[in-house]
Amino acid sequence: MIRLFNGVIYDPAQKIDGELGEIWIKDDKIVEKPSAKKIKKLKAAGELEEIDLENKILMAGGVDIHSHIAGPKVNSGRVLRPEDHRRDNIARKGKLRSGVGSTVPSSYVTGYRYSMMGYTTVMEAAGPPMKAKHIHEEFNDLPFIDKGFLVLSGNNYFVLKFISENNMEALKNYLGWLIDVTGAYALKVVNPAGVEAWKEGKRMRGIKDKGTSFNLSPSEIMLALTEANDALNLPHAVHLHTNDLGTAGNYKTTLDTLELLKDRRLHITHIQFSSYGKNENDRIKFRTATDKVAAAVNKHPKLTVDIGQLVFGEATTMTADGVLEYNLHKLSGHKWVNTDVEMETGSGIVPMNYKKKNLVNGIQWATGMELFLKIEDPFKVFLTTDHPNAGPFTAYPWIIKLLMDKDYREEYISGMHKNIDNYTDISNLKREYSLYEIAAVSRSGPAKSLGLKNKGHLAPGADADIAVYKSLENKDIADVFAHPALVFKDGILVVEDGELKSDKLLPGRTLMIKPEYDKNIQAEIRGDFQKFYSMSIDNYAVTDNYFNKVEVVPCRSKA
Amino acid sequence: MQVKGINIADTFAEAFSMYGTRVIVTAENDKWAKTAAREASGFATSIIECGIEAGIEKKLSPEETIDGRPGYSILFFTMKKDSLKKELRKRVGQTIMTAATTACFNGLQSEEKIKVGGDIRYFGDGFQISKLYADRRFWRIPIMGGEFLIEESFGIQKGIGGGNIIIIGEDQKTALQAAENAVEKMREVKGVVMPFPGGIVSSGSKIESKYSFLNASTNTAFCPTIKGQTESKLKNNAGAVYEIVIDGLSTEAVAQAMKRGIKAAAVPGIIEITAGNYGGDLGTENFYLHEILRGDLDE
Amino acid sequence: MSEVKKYENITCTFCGALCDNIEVEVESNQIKKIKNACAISRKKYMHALQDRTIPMLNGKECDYDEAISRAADILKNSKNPLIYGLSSTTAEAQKTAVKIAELSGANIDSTSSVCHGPGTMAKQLVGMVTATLGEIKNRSDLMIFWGANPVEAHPNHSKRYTMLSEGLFKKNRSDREVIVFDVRKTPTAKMADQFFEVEPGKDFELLMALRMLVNGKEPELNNNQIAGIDIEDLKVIAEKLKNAKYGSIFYGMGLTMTGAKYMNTWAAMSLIRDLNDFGRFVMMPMRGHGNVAGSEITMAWQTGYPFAVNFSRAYPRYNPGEYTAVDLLANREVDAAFIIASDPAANLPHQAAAYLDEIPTIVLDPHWNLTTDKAEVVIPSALKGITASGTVYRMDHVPLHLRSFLEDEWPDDAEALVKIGELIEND
Amino acid sequence: MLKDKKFTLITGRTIKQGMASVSGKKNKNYKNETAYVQLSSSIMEEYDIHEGEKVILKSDSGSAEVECRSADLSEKIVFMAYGPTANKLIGTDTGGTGMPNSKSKIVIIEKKEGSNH
Amino acid sequence: MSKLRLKLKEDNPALIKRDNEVIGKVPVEAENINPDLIKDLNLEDLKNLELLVGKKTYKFKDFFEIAGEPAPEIEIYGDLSNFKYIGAAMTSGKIIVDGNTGMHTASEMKGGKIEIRGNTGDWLGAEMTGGFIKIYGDAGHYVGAAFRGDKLGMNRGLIYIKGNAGNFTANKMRRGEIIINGNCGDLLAAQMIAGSVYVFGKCGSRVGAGMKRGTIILSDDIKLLPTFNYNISYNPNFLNTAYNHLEDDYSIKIPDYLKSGNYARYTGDNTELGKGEILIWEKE
Repeated sequence: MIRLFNGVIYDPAQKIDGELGEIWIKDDKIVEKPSAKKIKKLKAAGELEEIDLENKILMAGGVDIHSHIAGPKVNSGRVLRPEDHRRDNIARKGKLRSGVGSTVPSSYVTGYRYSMMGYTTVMEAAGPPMKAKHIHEEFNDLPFIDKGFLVLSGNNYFVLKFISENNMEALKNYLGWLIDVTGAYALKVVNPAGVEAWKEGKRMRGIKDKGTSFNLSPSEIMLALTEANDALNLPHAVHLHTNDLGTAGNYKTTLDTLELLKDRRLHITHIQFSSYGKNENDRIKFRTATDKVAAAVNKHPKLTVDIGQLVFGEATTMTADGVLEYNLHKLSGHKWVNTDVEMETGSGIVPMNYKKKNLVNGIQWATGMELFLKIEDPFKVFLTTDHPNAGPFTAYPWIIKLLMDKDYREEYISGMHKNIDNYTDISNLKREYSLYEIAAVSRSGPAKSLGLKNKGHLAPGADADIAVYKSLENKDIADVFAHPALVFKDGILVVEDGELKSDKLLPGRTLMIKPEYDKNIQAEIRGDFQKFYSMSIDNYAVTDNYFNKVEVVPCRSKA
Repeated sequence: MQVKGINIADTFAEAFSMYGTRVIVTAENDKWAKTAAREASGFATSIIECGIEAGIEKKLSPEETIDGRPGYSILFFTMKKDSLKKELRKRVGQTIMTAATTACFNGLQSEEKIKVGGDIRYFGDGFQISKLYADRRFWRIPIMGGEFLIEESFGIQKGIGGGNIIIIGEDQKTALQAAENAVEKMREVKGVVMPFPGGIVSSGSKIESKYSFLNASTNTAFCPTIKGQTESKLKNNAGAVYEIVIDGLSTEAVAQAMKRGIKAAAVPGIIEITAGNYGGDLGTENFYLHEILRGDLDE
Repeated sequence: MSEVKKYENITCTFCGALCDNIEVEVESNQIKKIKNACAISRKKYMHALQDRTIPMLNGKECDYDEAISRAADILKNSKNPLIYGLSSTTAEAQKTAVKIAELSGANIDSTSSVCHGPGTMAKQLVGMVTATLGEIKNRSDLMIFWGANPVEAHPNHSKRYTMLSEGLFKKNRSDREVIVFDVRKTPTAKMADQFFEVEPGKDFELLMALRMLVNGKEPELNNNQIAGIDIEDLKVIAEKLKNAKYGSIFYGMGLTMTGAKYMNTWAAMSLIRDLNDFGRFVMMPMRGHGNVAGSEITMAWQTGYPFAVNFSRAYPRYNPGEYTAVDLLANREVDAAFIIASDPAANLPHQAAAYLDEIPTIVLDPHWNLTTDKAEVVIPSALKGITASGTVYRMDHVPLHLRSFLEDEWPDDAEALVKIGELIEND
Repeated sequence: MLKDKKFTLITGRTIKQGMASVSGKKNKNYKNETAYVQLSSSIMEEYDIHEGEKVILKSDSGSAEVECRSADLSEKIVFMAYGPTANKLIGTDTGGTGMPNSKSKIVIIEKKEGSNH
Repeated sequence: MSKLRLKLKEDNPALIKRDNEVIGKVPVEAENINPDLIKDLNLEDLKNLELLVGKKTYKFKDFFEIAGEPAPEIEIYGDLSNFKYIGAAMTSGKIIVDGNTGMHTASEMKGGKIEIRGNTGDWLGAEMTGGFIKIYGDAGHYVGAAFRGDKLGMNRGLIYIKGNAGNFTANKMRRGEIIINGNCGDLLAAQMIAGSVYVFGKCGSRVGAGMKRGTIILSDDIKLLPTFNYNISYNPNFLNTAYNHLEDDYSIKIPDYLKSGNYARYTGDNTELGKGEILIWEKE
């Protein structure tokens, strides 16, 4: 057993706000403090390791609800950008495999760098079902973190077919089957109807119009999917990438979506990209529209969001929203990858460089910051950069500093475009996040939203995924969060003094769910599948050989 | 003090600190280089009405220019950096770029630079091409006659404007000949130009006027035809007075030019050689004629 | 006496089309019947169990473990080894090969560098617009084959995925227009609506001229022709390209190996990119070997780079032309070679392959081939998709799981590689 | 002179080469299927080559003896199936790209000494 | 001025031998041959400077006979054609190699001078940002180019090659000057962004493919891509300036015939920005 004592504990899940205390670890779990007798026995047997944290900050391991870390699109981004890796090399060290970093790191390095920030659980944000085996293959080479993937299901042929036939039962069963056979964790919906429209060479606007050969509006699709998601009792809500993402004036679409789904469980991801106002007559069309969006978020009872905070510097945008990437390519002239995935989804990739002095980039940055500061409940808003879209996840410590230190934020804004205040109100926001709130947005909140009962907190029964940070006194906040004093994964010390220990390459778990559904659905879709897919349905499922270390997370108990 | 028997007044020329630059204009042949240089330095006698002062410094052989063609160096002066840039841009754009076969280069290596070609390039309407050779950037601007090549930036430095000598002769012919002699010698000095027509000022001026709407007027004290009507600095036998105004890139160059000018102007028939000043309070630099001639500065 | 077993939806690993609808009947650990396979595939299955390698050291039979341990020694003791091949093995083996490369400070390269690697290099310049094969089957109204001859190289491709397939929106051959560009009238060209004979090595000029026309500009002409095709024809082609609702181009080594090499593909990718301003248009490399796509995929997630990777600094570096097999061998820069599931002696330029005779060479392959003749160490292995399972990636990067349906005497590639890796790592 | 006429050697797949390559690389059939050259019939006529006759192909990287077969080809190119014979003619210079000139090698055709058809 | 002299030992750890016969050479990574690093070392440290031979590490003393003393000027003797990265990223000082060098010579160079009195490999001066490279013999492919996937190649500085250069010379070049006295391979200045390239010998195919801006000056006629337009035959005055600058600042001999007569001006690549130019000297 391990006893971590003299830690200043921040555990919002248990409402512990900076209390000095201790936690006990047995194997890979946090446990109750043993009896005095037991402790004595452990000590005598030399089976108790006691670590004095000397008033350091003690938090659960970080949980990232949305990040692109594995699978075909990420890997295509790696191949696309040798220039992204060339100057960021990580040599083999001990048992640690080599790799490359920067915005699209190799799989091992992705694991290392999350772990080295004290993160222990990450959700791959978008997986095409047909290529799910690839994601799981990469997961097995993605060490130190637990991960799952969100399966793309908003533009899927069978989804659209069953919705247009108003066959909710088939829809539910199909989605259950899809999650089951692909080893997914939750449903991801990207620009519903819009992805199919892009494949058909059409464009959509808003959520009301029907525009594809399936004759469905985004609204109809979202209503059906959120309903099915609840019917399946999935632990996480529908994870939605809104329509019209990235365009000026899209806050209206976002508000329409929130109104449409006002009583549904919902997670809106990288909401920063969905909260832009529009200046019709200005050369700069963009402005922030965070007042309205934050108000709607604050009001919605079953909603969580993550930000997708923009980070200045190199990024690699990648999303299933193919038309968005086409637009980014036209705008930037940068290289562009698009992959349409039959019957299901698509994707696009465009490298970007966000510039601090660029006004539009500055407005995007401010949009994220404002949402962080205007959304009141830290259990509703989560820290992400939509890695590597708005920037790499390695910027989290810097974002934490921006949130916690108003003076630093103001100083930072003063180095941005001189007209930034005409388009944003970030300069007027004085709120500073506390460590308690940081713990909520980076751990407890996302874990709760994902329905991960063992994650994001330090109560007995939780996974022994733990991060210990140096106390903030006289230290740079970003530096503290970038270099944890200690990180435990599954109760094993993996990071010490900001450095990964090189004596083991600890595999993380693959998180998945097994919802209940009628297995006859496979026979029901077989005909169309065999005709219109290019592979056999019998070869579609991700078989057990792809799973190395799996944890099946229970679905919600039936209401 | 006397030079070759000619009296040199014990006074000083009062001059001002100005910003100056050297522009090299080249062309296919001397004819077009000269035409461009003259146009560029024309109507640039005094900043008061012309906005800039300029003159041709030197004719350059093809061996002396960066593009191996005949050329001229021209010096330009204004009081402020901003106006130098503005006025130069106008002149280069209107008189050099428009002149057939020309190109235009910086002729002054200095720390401080103003962008000239860098602004004129936009005339190319997007078809301009930049070339960078050993840290010097040039712009190629397509024009009807072919291509106009101009350097992006021109070196500027603090210089002197308004050094002068005044030559008082017994008659117009003698005074003018003396002045011409002076100008010819002064032109041998590197780094100076005499911006007035032919290097000579026929109508000198004083500050103030009887008319409230004017702030300068004819230099009554040196006008020979009214010496009986007004307070005059001229002796009775004075028949004509010519002034030579000197702008230079350095104090030394201006002094050197004044010295050569005085010596060359000291010919029989000259009554006195003096200099103009405002009492010494306005200018930044006072060139005492006796000091210059004593060789305190050089020679 | 022995029971006949039937397997359905088996994946053939011969070419990058990875048909996964093969039916096999097995009796007494022998393949008795094959359905749905193309002519090549049929031969492959029927011959699979013949000409099998055995462990060899310097031309003499040895123990399997002896061969494995000698292989590990060679890699350990060399200064600059080359690991090459990989396109006909599983992702599991490819992954492990990368690990061995890392452990032994090797150069690792796949046959990609001499087939579709140039397309990947072009992608790194301009990006790529592509789709899975089913998407093309379902939607494509204009199909172009450029320097590609699937009828001979991917015999079932047209039936399963393109011209002759049944799709969601496009039902049959008459729903699609097919154009072939090639230097010779291939069997594929004979199936097309139109064939254009391209002057050899002039694909680049042709593609660039099409880019001009598509964007409303006139290319400069000498004799009213570009690459041997009349400008008036080209104008018609450009209009067709612009009017396609969902066009597709399949390109082969007729594009990647000729003239401007990867810049050919760059030009094609740029054209396809431009065409998405009018309708939708996608492209697809006609990947040759069964899992050559997988070799790029696995290498990329582990190292960040698709092929031509060097590990002498214990971290990956990438540079085709420097760390590619032909260059390393021809320039005599490597002092040992490990050939995995490939036959460079047959497939690489003669002088490059000949160097394998001079340095210690290890071959891991289930069958004898021309390279095994050059090997100091021969390691046998199981047959991918027949006696060994594993993952393969189709030309459109769709992963497929191979199921084994026969027994084998030898472990598979992945297992052999894991053993070698352990010997090096635990040294 | 005829011998100086230059052709672009195109190497590529044929279905028979494919079938042979999976039926044992050491079998004679594989060798046969990769050791012939296809020429346009007009070139055959010009060179006075008969179907099945053996000629020498030469490039600046090597030479190979191959059997001739006529085919529907342009007069600028000759075609060989991928394989060890064709690779005797392909050079190792990749021009910095890693890819040899497998489809753009310039070759000349020489009749075999004393060949007698 | 003091100098450091290095002489390559004939028998060295990079040789690949079979039955005592040299059959090949393992590449040596020699980025430590850099005046910035060497000038301040003492002799002992210099002897122990590392050279990577394949995956194994050796020392300077294993490869070189050392004479003189550590100094900003380094002279090297021997055939270093398997030595990569000589002078890479150097900012000052001078390297003279009396012999050949390998790939990446002076890549990412920032300043100083390097002179190779023999041939050099691929990627010479790739992504350099300053300095002067002079090659007496031939260079390989990708002279002054951008590395794989990168946006910008050479960005300032000057490369002068007295012999020939390979393919992709000036690939994605952004600024600076490349002068090739001999012939040049294919795809000269492909995807060039700006800068100047001069070829006084013959040129391979597809010059300027995909170029955006920049100037290519050729003394010999070429077959242009269909994506270039003819503009004019003229004598561009700026070339006088350019040639004088090359002769005066770098002592580069410009063939006299190029200094007069007309050049045909082509612009393109019209599939890209179309603002690049190819100037081809016209024989009478």
